[in-house]
Order: sequence, then structure tokens, then C-alpha cells
Amino acid sequence: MKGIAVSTTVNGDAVEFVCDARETLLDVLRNHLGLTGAKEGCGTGDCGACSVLLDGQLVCSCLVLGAEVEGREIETVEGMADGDRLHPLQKRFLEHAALQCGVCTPGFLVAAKALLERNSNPSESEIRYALAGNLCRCTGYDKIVHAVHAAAGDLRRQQKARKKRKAAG
Amino acid sequence: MAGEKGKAYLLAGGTDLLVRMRGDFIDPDLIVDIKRIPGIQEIRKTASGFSIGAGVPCAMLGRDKALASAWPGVVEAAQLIGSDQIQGRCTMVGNLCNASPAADSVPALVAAKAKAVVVGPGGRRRVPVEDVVTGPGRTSLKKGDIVVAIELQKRPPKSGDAYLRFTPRTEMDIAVCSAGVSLTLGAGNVVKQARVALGAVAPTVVLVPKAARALVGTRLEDDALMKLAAACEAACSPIADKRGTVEFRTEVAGVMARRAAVMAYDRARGKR
Amino acid sequence: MANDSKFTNQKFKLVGTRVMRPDGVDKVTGRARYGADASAPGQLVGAILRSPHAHATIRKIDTQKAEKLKGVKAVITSADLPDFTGGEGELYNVLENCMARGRALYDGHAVAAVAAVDAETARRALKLIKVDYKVLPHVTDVDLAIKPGAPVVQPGVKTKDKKAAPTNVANVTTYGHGDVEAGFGKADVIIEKSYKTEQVHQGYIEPHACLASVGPDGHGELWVTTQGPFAYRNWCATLLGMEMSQLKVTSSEIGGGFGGKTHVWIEPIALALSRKANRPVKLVMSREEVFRASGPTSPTSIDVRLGATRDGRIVAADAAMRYGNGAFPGIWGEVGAMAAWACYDIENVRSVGYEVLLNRPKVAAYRAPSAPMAAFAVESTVTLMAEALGMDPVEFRLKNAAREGTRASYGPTYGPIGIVPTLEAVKKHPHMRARLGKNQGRGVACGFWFNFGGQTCADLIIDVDGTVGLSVGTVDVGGARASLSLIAAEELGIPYEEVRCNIADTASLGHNDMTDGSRGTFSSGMATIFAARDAIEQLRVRAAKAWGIDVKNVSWKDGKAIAKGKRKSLTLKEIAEASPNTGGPISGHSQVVADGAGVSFASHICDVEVDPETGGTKVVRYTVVQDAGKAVHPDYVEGQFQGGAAQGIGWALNEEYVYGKDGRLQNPGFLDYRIPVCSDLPFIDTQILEIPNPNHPYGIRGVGETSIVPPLAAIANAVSDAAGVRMTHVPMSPPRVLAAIKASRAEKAPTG
Amino acid sequence: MPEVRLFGGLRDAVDGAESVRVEGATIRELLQSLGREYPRIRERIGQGIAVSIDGVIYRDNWDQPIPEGAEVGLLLRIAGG
Repeated sequence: MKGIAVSTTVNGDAVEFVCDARETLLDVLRNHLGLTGAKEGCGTGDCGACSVLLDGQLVCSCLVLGAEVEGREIETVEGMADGDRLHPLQKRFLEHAALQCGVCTPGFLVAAKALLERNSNPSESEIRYALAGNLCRCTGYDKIVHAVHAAAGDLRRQQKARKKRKAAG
Repeated sequence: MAGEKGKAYLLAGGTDLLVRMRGDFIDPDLIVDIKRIPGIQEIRKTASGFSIGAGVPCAMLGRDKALASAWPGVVEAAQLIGSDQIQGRCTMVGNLCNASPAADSVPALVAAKAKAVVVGPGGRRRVPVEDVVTGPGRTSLKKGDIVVAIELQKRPPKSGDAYLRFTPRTEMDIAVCSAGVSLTLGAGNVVKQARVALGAVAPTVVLVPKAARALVGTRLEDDALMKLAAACEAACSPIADKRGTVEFRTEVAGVMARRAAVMAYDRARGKR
Repeated sequence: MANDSKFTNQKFKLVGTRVMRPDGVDKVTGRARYGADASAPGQLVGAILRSPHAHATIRKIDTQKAEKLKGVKAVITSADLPDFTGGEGELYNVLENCMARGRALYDGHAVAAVAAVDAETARRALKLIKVDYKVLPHVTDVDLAIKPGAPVVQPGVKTKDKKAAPTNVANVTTYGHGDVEAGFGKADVIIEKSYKTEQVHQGYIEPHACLASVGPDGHGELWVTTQGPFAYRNWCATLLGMEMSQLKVTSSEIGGGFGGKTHVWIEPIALALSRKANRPVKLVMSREEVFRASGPTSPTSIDVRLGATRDGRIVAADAAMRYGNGAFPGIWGEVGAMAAWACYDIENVRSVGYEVLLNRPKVAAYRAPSAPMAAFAVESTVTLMAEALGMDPVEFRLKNAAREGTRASYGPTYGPIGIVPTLEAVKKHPHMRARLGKNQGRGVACGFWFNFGGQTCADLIIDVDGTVGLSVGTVDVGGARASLSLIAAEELGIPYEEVRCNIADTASLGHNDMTDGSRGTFSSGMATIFAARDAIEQLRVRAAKAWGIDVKNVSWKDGKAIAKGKRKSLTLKEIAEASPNTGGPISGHSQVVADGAGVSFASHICDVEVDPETGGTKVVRYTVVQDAGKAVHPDYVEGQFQGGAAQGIGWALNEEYVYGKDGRLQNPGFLDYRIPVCSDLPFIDTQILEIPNPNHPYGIRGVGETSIVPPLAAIANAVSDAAGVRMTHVPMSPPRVLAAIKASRAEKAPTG
Repeated sequence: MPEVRLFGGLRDAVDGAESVRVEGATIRELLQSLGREYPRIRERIGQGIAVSIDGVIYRDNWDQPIPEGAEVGLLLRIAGG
């Protein structure tokens, strides 16, 4: 098969790559673009370790073909922090010891970000169901749920402060 | 595509196709991404109801308030497929054409009397959803046929549908057995029309008219529900596999049907 | 003092605090590099061809077409590897398991491997390899495998009598003491029950992965996800005829192991491919390969007999424990037999372990290996006995629990141990008073694990700015760097942030045993303390030199050298800054055999709700009470408790290897091998008890494994309470629970 | 002379005896005497064993002294996860 040339945006940067028609977005991120934050835990969409946002929509990058992302916007765990400032989710995961081995963590962070973008104040049950596509074998999920809950609070407070500033300014 | 000599596959959400490629179950010579066909990623309100494009990811169904309130069972069924990650990609048409007996959206669509819009070398035609799948992994579609949309009718007043499946896990699972029920009530909340379909208990999703008849003319009294369950059990011809035994699938299909019927009935009465 | 491992009961400033882990930022930003995240210039992609048959003779392997495919750089079969036939048994077993020689022994057994320029070429090359199999009869069930006439998995294996016919029972071992039959003679109540557990997998999210590079000069490097870089180095070098010092193994960040990464699978193959191609080779297992061809834990079949007097005293206990070992002999039945009765003080006790060979993958350790199945059988029977005697199950356990001075069923006499305190804590726990709803039930169970220590080495470097680098050779499976940095900082008397912990490769540090047996914090903690004390000795010498006094008159306290009698002190930083001119670099070193790991006990409480119409079970409340000796970093101790409980819950309810009649694994993926997802579990409450281990300076006991031991039984006892049926087969999947409910209804229904 | 209790498969190497008495002031000496008197146990020791002295289990530390009257046991060297 001949290579397919693709132009796309990853974490805000324009990138171009040539991939084989069978290669997935995960293969492309890891093997062509050097972004190994997304992991392959299964390759069949069952573990969520390869979660990324595709035009803002949470997807398993192992179930997207590299050739499909022409002109799209991709966001990975590598793009979560704002410069040297960690995203509140990243901070809370550390504070709550929400990771042990850490291999599922990038996927959880991306999935949790997608959740908090559409629901700023999720209940425990909403958090659990929203993260059901991400497998963790170390933690029993307990500290992950707590960390997401805490980060949701941080983001709401940030939002409020931003609104206040806007109103004042 | 019809002209391709090798094995050609359509790519919608890719949540089944890529898994099958990965497992080496298929080795395509051509993959056609349909998502860039204009209109294929749209949910349209039509004069007769709704038309859901073949490229619409299931996550989008829930965001369409009109659709979700007219066909809550269909939308719930579609939204049970996989995780949020899968929801962002998977489609009802893909779920249908993958032709798994355990497909979540299909029993709900069959109960809803949905139609598949097929475009092919022979032109455009409407096929009842229950006639699309002919066996595990097999469909009645011909080479070059593409299902471009699913059509759902407008709802008469006092109607409701529901879909329930049994899975060992709360999420990320395949139905061991499932049931879709659609009801329309008449005066005094007596069931006027009913359709009952079961999943994962036969080579294809089965429509069970006898189960529907057990409900018509009743207010879902215990006796009617027992008859419904019995009719459902009688309609089962499942296999035993890694997901469940014959006995289990048969018995629990009846349980799912009973529970789904009660949910559909409550919805039809305006009780949520 | 320096190498005294006795518990000192010191007051801690840092140990026991909840600090941030030093490797955390890398792990939340995607920067941390795991097994599959490394690449090398000119790297090839490796792939393995696996047997589709459970048992078959390999008559011929034709690799010619694959070798000719453009882009293929190496193809290997067992013919390219050393032949240990007739030699040392375990070497033969390990290599034969990595690559079948003459016979494929299970579905997924490797038969050939390729290295090619890219994944697609490697995939196509595998399809071009033609293997001529003669399919043989197979056996995958423990009970069927021991029946006369069962297909024999390893014709060379004979139990005991070398003249006897080959059998699938590779070994039989007995533990216990007293006169068991006489004991049963004294019993007022005897309960006999048989149990079965299905095979489960560790389910680490990161598949096995490595990057191997061997040159024609015999030098090699291996980057690999492993619990034991030194063990992997020794195995790979020995199997491939390399010198150990010529092979450098670097452990990547490890994406979960739980015992499954204590054994080599693809690593010798990757090295052999690299050697043949003279290029680096990256080899990564797919999830399907992980399930089919790594090392799950044993399926078991266990018979238990328990006798007690009316006043609630156990007088005799007996267990026959058949553990599937997969296609190669192991020690899993024996470990199960040792662990079975360890929680109790029993005068007449026996357990017999059988090692059963099956056409399944070679079994590896899984978190407290063999103990959860034994506890399922024993703890279910203990609750049945309490019910039969009309006693509260916690009181009954307390009455019979092992204590300091009890002779353990596996031999030794216990020192101070924690089972009674965990049971007392359970009794007082609010969970025990939480109201149960409709269809809900409660279960309690205890668990035990041995824990061990082993060979350990650590280096501690004092840099000239006064900060500290700590190198250890156990890997960080979940917070170890944080715990060990805390220990180093505590011992030296400096802030936690000034210590940086590094996981050393095999060329930079002396041998370390694998990170298994809950030994990481216990052993490397001990080595860290000794290395720090070694460094303190030198710091005192340097201070003495600066002051021109005898080192005897210099003591060390709170990060400072203090001169005796005088109001003079030097901080670690000051001594470090002066070090270039006081004798050069300062570092501490230690090498120890960390023996004396304290045994560990836990008691769990579980509430479940059972849907009587579907047999579906939901865990609604769960509490872990466990003795940690000393919790160095309580967050990560709780994490171990919660993670072990979650794995146990998965095992108890849904996880199982399903083999078809054809002997092939039916569910080699995360969709149908159902590990718990987030929405399946409640919050898991934890209570850490600290009963110091007398054989560790800080009183530390291993905490990693015990938490997976009680859940199977705790859940079985809860399901039994909720549904009124006794479940004797794990997993208690909905079809099994519903069938049991129906059978019990049929039994209770009046006939006619 | 310490009495050594044997467990599991180790008993087979001493003709099924539950315990034997052999000389040894340290684990090393004890294992050497055992190997001399019961040659069949050597292979088993080579495969990996553990020794318990007064309830504390030693796997590799063969310098460990055996105090007078200590309870000594020989058992399987277990594997862990």
C-alpha cells in the first residue's frame, strides 16, 4: 500500500505525516510524531489508555485511522498542561495519589477532561460512568474518582474567578 | 466500490472494522470512509419522523432533544454501545451492518419499526431493520449497497419505548441477552399497540409478535408480564458461549423484556 | 548499628507523611517512558507466530518464504536457540516456553519469530511461515487432567516414582502437624466442601514490551518492562549463552506487573532476533498475546474438611489442593498448601498440594500467588462452620485465630502478628453496623501472605550541593520512589525534596532480587537505611576532619554533625560543599540479604446486592483492614489495599479464562475478560494497622499482596448471605449465581 | 544438635521423616550436614529453599547463627507477585 499524506493539528501545532492506510492514529502519534503519552493497552478500544480528543470528542486513538484525521484537531495528554502550569486534573491526580503504575493515567486525564468540559459538577456516579471506558488495574479507581471530583471544584472556581475578573474589567 | 475486485469495506465509526482488522479477521484491499459524504453525519427531522445519517456517532443521538424524547429507548440502546470513547465514533448503521446478534441498538430499532435507507446499484430503497441482518455477520445487502440512514417514525401520543440488556459489568460489555419494547396506549392506559424484540438469543435479533400480543389490551398486570416473559423465553434459541449459557440467556431475556415493558409503559403514561 | 535490622521504635518526622511522588509530573504529562515507549536508530519490529492448537507435534516449520520477503531481516525458530533438552530442568522449561521445540503445548505457544523493517512487513512475514502440526489430544481442566487416561502434557514428568507411568501430577507436597484423623474424632461438627476457581490473569494494562540490541561483539542492551531487571538479565544471558556483565538491562517505567512481569517471555526472543539481524529489535505483545501466552495464575480445585467442637474451637482441618500449573511444572499447589491454614491456631492440620499440568500457558505469580484460592475454600468453610455452630463469624475467627507463639500450619512459630488486631478492628468498624437493604448480604474473610525480602543493594550519593541521589534496584510499581526517598531523608535528617530516587540498571548497581513478594519497600527500605547510615559514617569523618577531632566525638542528628561537648555543628550541606577537599565524593552503599520479612494479615468486610432474577452481583460496600507494620507513605499503602481488593472483586465475580472444546482461549481481550470498570466498584474503605515488624529498623512489613487474598471468600460469604445459596465456584458470574438460586429454590420447594 | 523440621516435598528426601537432627551452628553448616547425611536433599536445596529459625524465615542469609534450642524448619522458597 502506498503512503497517505495527512495534514492535521496536534495540541495546537500544525503537523504533517505520511502513514500506511492500516495505521491507526495511535500508531501515528507514537511512531511518527514521537508522542508516546497515549498508550496501547489493547488496540481494540476496550481499555482507554490511548484516549485523545478528536475535534473535542473523546475517542480511542487505536480505533481511528491515521488517514482519517486530515484537517482535524487532536489533543493529547502532552497538550494538557498550560506551559509549566499543570492542568488542575494533573495536579489533583498527583495530590490524591490517583496513580500507581501510571500507564493508564494519560487516558484517564484526557477522558476526565472531556467529562469536565461537558459537566462541570459531576456526581460520583457520573464520574464513574464517564470513566468506565478507561481501565485501571492498580488503584481500584477510588483515588481517581476523588481526584476528578477535586479537579472539578478547581475548574469551577477558576471559571468563577474568570467571570468575576471579566465583570470587574 | 462495486467495481473494486478485492475486499472492500465501508468505514463509518470504525469501532468494529478496526478491531476486526487488528485481529486479522479481515484484510481489506479498499476502505471507504463514508463520513465525508454530505449530510451523512446529520440527524434530520422529516415530515414522517427522523432520519439519522449513517455517519452519526451515537453520542450525538442523546444531544438531539427531540429525538431523545420521542425515542428514548432507541437512544438509550445506542448509547449503551461501549464507553464514551466508543460513543464518539460508533454509529447505529455500523452496529446494524456489523450484524452481531448482540448489537445493542438493533432490538430497540426493530421494536421501533425503524427502516434502513439503502442506496445501491439498484437505486434507493427502504428496508425494515429486522430484514437487514440474516445471520451472525451476514446481511441481505448486495455488493455496492450502502445503508445511508435509519428512519424512525413520528410518535403517536401516549407512546413509549425502552431497551434493557443484561451484562455482567455495568459498562464496557456486550449484551448477554437484551430486549426492546415499544408501546402505544389507548383509553384508560390500556396497551393498544406493542412490539417486542430480543437480542443475543438467536442468530439474529428476533421480533416476538406473541410477546407483543401478551401486552395488547392490558395495563401490564402481573399476569400479562408473566405471559410476556413466557412468550419471550419460547422465542429464544440461543447458543452457549463465553458470555452465557442457553438456560441463562433464555430466562434472563424474559426478565429483561418484563422490565423493559414496564419502563416503556411508564414512559408512555408520561411517568419517567 | 549500621546494619542492625532490629526495630528501634524511633519517632518519625517524615516517614508516614503523604508527600508527592517524585516521578509524578512525568507520569501525568505523558513523558514517563514505559516498555513500548523507547526506540533506537535502525530499529526493527519483531513479531511472534503462535500455535493455534492446544497440543500438537510440530512436524516442520517452513520459513523460506518469510525470509525472502523484502524487509524481513531475521526469522527464528527453536532451531536458532540453544537446546537444553536433558539438561537443567528449569532452563529447559523457561526457554521451551519462550519458543516451542517440537511440540506446541498450549494455544498461543510461540513457534517462530520474525524481525522486519516495519510492523506491516512483520505481519505479512508471519503469514508466510508454514507450520506442519499434528494435533494431539489436550486437557485444560484440573479435575479432568488427573483422571486416568487423560492426555499427558509432559511425557517426561513423573510424580515421585521415576518408574511409574507419566502423569499430569508433577508433584505432591504435604504441610501440617498433629494427628488430623484423631482431631476429626474429637469434633462435634464436621464440614466438608469442594471448591473450584477459574484461571485469571494479572491484567496489567501495559503489555510486555522490550527493545533489544545485541551486536556481533556479544555486547547487548535490553530496555524492558519488568519487575526484575537483574533476574531478566540473568535469565536472558544464561538462555542465550551470553556473559551476564555483557548484557545491560534497563527497566522502563512498569505499567503494572502483579507478578506477571517476574518471568521472561518475549525478551530472549527479541535478543535472539537482534543478534541474528544485527539490528535493534522492538518486540511488543498485543493484548491477545498477553492473555494467551504470558503467565496467568492457576485454576484450582480444592476439597476442604473442617472439624470443630460445640464450644467453637477448631480441632482438625484438612485440605486437598489441586493447582493447575499450565504446561510446565511449578510450585503453585505447594504455595497454596502452605498458605491455606495460616490464619488459624489448629492442633491437627494438614494440607496437600498437587501440581497439575494442563495445556494452558505456564503459570506465573499473581499477587500473593496461590493464596486467594486457598483462602476462598478455607474462609468459606470457616463461615459455614460458624453458621453451623450458631456463632458470629468474626467471633468464631477470633476464637481460633493464630497469635504470637502459634505454630503456623506451614511450620514456623509466629512472632508478633496482626490477625487478631485486624479482626478486632473489623468488629468495631462502622461498616459492620451499616444497614443492609433488600437482597443485600454481608461477608467477612481473613487473608494471609508470607512476604519476603531477599538480596538487595542500594547506593546513596551526596552531591556537592548537599542534595542526595538514591539508586535502588527494585522497580517502582506504585510510589516506591516516594517511599524510599522519605526513608533516606528521614535517616539523613534532610528535607524529602532534597532526595532524588533513581531506579538503577543492571550495570550500575549490585544484584537485586525481583520486586516481588511485597519486598520493595521492606527490602530496599532496609538497604536505603543502611546506605544512609554508611554515608553518615563518612559525613561524620569529614566533620571530624574539619574540626580536627576524633570521629568518636562526632554525632549525627537532624541532618547535622555535632561535636561532642562543644556547640559546634556542620550541616550535611556544609560538609558536602567542603567534600572535594576533605577526601572527595561522599556516598553510602549497602548490600544486604533482607531476611525477616514479617508475615501479613488482613480482614475484609464486603456487602453485596444480588439480583435474584438475573444472578447479577454488585458490591455496594467494601472495607479492607490490614497490618502494614509501618505505613511509610499511607496514600500508597491505601492504594495497595484498594487495588488488591479490586482485583479480588474482579476475580470473585467476573474474570475467568474460558477455553473452548478445541482447547483455545475464547476470551483473550479486555471485552470478554472482564476486569472491573470504574462504575462496577464502590469507594473502598481502608484501615491501616501498624504492628511493627521486629526485623525491620522501621517496623515495615510488605503490604502489596495480602489485599487480594480475602476478597474471593468475603464476597462468597456476602453472596451467600444475600441470596441464601452457598457459592463454591469462582467466578460467581451471573449464570452460576442464578443457577445456584434456582437449584436451591427447587430443593426448598415442597414436592408434589 | 538442632532438630530440623522438614515440610512439603523436602520430606521425600529424608524418607518421609518429619524431622531430623543434624549438626550446624549456622544455616550453612546445617545445610552442609543435611547434604552429607541425606544426599537426596542436595538437589532440592539447589532448587531453592528457605530456613526458618524461631519463626523468622531466611532465604539467602546462610551466615545466620542457629541459637541453642532454636526451632528450625526447612521449607519451600516461595515465589511472590
